[in-house]
Amino acid sequence: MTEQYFKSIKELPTESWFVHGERSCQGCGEALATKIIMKAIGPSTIVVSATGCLEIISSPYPYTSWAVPWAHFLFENAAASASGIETGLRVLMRKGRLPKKKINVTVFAGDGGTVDIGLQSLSGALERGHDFLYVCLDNEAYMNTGIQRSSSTPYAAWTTTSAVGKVIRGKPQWKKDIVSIVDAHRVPYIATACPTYPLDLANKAKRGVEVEGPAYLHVFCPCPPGWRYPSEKSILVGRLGVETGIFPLYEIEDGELGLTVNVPQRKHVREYLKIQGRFTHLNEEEIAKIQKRVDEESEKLGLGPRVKS
Amino acid sequence: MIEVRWHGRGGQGAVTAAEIIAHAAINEGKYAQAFPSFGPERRGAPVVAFNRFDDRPIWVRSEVYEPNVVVVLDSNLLKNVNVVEGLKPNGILVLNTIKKPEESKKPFLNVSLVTVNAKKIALDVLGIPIVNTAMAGAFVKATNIVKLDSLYEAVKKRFRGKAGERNVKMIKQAYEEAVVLG
Amino acid sequence: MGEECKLKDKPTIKELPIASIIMTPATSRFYKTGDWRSFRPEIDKNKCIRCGLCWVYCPADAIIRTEEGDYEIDLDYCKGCGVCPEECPTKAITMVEEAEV
Amino acid sequence: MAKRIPIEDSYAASLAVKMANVDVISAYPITPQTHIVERLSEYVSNGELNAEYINVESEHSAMSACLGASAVGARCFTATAGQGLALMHEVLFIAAGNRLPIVMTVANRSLSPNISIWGDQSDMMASKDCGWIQIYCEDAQEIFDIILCAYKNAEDDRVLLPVAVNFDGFYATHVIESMVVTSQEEVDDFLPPRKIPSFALHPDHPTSWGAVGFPAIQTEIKKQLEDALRNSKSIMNEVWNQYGRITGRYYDIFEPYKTEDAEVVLLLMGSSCGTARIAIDRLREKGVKAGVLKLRLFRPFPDKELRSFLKDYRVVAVVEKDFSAGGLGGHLFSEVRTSLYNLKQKPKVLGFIAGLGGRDIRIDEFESVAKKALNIVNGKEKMERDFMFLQVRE
Repeated sequence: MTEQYFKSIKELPTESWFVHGERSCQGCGEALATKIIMKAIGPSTIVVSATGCLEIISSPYPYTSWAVPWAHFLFENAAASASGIETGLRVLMRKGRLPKKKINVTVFAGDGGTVDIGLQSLSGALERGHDFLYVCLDNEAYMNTGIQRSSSTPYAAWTTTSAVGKVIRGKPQWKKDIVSIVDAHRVPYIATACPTYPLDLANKAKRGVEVEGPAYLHVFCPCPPGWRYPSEKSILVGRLGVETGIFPLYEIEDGELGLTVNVPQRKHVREYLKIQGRFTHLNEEEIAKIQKRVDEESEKLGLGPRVKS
Repeated sequence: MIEVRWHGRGGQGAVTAAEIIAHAAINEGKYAQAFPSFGPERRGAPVVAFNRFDDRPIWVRSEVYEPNVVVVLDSNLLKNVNVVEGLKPNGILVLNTIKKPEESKKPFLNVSLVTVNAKKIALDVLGIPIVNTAMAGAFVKATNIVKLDSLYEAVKKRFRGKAGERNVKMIKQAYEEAVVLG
Repeated sequence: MGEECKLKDKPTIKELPIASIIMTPATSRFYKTGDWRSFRPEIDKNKCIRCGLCWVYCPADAIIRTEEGDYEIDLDYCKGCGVCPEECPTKAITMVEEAEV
Repeated sequence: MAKRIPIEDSYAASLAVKMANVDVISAYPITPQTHIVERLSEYVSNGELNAEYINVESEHSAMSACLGASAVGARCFTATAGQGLALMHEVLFIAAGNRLPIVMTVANRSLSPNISIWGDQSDMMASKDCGWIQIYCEDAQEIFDIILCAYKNAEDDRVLLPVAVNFDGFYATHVIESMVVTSQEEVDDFLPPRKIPSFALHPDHPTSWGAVGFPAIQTEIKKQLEDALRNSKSIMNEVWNQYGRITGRYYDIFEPYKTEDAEVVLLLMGSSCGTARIAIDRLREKGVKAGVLKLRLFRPFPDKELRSFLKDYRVVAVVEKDFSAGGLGGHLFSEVRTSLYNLKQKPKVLGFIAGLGGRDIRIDEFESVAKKALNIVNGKEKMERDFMFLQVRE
């Protein structure tokens, strides 16, 4: 069970370190997740952003939405840059050139910057064991460039580069299981989270910076324009993702997996799929295929049975 | 300027021998270069290494095409490699061979030949047939480019402790046993 | 708001800081996203149970928690996404169309 | 005269980096630079150097880790060559644009295909526009001295730019020769620990790096970098002079050899300069008045200095180990010729491409280039274009 650093949402600080005036779309799940994570980990933090939506919306010169030191260098090198920051701070503190202080080195990257172009850099940093928190804000496509398919895009989803046509209907492949890839590095802390469950998210982020060594936080970030649903439904979409078992919330600490949000009775995936424009083309067969896969995965994780629909 | 080419096989230590002698020369206040043939040669493959020695700074950095001295660590190389290619008239060839000096002279009438049974020395002293430092001793006998003591110092710096002592012995023995035929 | 005046989106080369580093934190607070909005949320104080969900769920960080524990919409930044009325457990928030100027 | 020690060129680089007391080394192995970082790894493991060595998984990450470490104020080092530099390409721009005083050695190596571990200068030339200060060295002494000066220059408040210290792979990495070592006291005095800039990434003073460069500011951003690079030249001279006063070894943007009365000047960079000087000696023995101009600084390009030095000569033959595919010969040739173009009185500039992929350039080949250049300017010989490839088997 997650360490309860915050027992209710009211224990989260009023102050923000990812502040308003940022230019995300209305109802942006990514901006929301970032706001909550920053409240949880606080001001003694240095953030590295990979190229992506969050980076663009938070830094149109001369405006920055970061109340903590923040750097964007490139798309695929956020984990490597963070490795340098963490190492640099460590050696400067050891040599007495910087006062000793706990500084949370934290990466924010999208799914493209993590599971595709940034995977090598991430793997290297995890293997080397740097003390940092890597947050993947997964909105399941390249939203910054206009909704192109990434390897984190789910099966059958429409994107602008996994078009729905007569021959091919959306993305033919399943979503890449990045959490298992990260887990293969045997890092001390891994968690999945979703801003619909803010307390769970905040506690996991805090845990991520508290553990020594690399921590990985995979955050499910609904995206109104990319997933094609109205902006007010962002929280609901996240909730349905969790309640259907599409995106289970758990953590793996020192190799031990534990569910953090239990789903005693899973909803049918249709509940989740039907409210998103990116899935409206799905036929019964495709829905059944998704349901079958979710059932298998859920069983492995110990989620509850699916309600009959 | 004296230019030297070393012939050996990957793993025999030709490059190390060239390096040790360069170290000795520099520590005596001379100018010297040592460099390998540049490439990814693997263990066993024929390799070459080079030296240059001078009393003034050495500017040239191209390979050695017309050596004054050629050193051959493995006489089996003679079968396939023209080791005396480019060797200057009256140049010196230092050869590791089990043959008697006179027997080796025949194909090399136009050069000064120096021979030594370095393999035997290596087996005696080290117990393994690594001949490079012995050949460095023979090289010094043939050329007098550095003092033996400088070479001892350089080799002791390269191989610490007992290994250093044994290699000093190798050099000494090779220096004494090498035959200068002229 | 003296600080605001210093922020230039078209600095001269001399005004541009080294490596175009933004030397002041959180300057986006000077960029008001409130004018993105077509609908504005209004909180009915009588229905509000002060649960804080609107505050935590606001993606624009545009809901203020007052010292008294009340919640107020910060119209300077509210983008009008409609998440807060959707998630309010007592339906204390409604979206009202912005009047034409 | 200070005592010279025997040292491999690569280890001269490692020693300078160690004596510069770097904080972070981040590197990926690639021939022919590997000896440099192997030795540094030993220094760190033995506790001789109080630094962190980050074993990254690629050169892209090597430079990226340097970005992060340098942005918090650490003194950083990396080394690469050939494909490694090509893989770093986009990151190089970030280091320069973010004004991070990283020092990198480049053991210049040919670019694939075909795979070639051997030396030429096409790697750095393919990244010449990345905003880095770029210096080319000839031998161990120069590598050692220039690296120490590079940190001093890079970290100067008026500069804050990364420096690439180039030297030819193998020809200036795998050669054992001799050099004088500056004492650690002298180095410490000359190069104190890096001053952490006020805008470094630290929670005590939050700054935001790498904001979006809208069309309204990108021009100013780029021009600011260009100005900084241009200004670095005078500071570099200051640094070199200061180092010269300490060690007696003075460096300059270029180094002429027997050029006073020369009818032909060979202009080149890197390890072949010495070979060219020997060629000049031989030519002069034969009555040919030739000289060499060794260029040390390639970026910022010393166009003014070259104009004033070269304007009265008859012919300049640029010999270089790189070329711009489909372009106007070698990069150096192109820039030298462009620098002189608007002068009324100017030498003829000819380009010769040689030494690609580690092919040796012999003394007699430099002699031939000088003679050919003279023949051309004297109308005795013709070249199809103003530049040509040497050493091609037709």
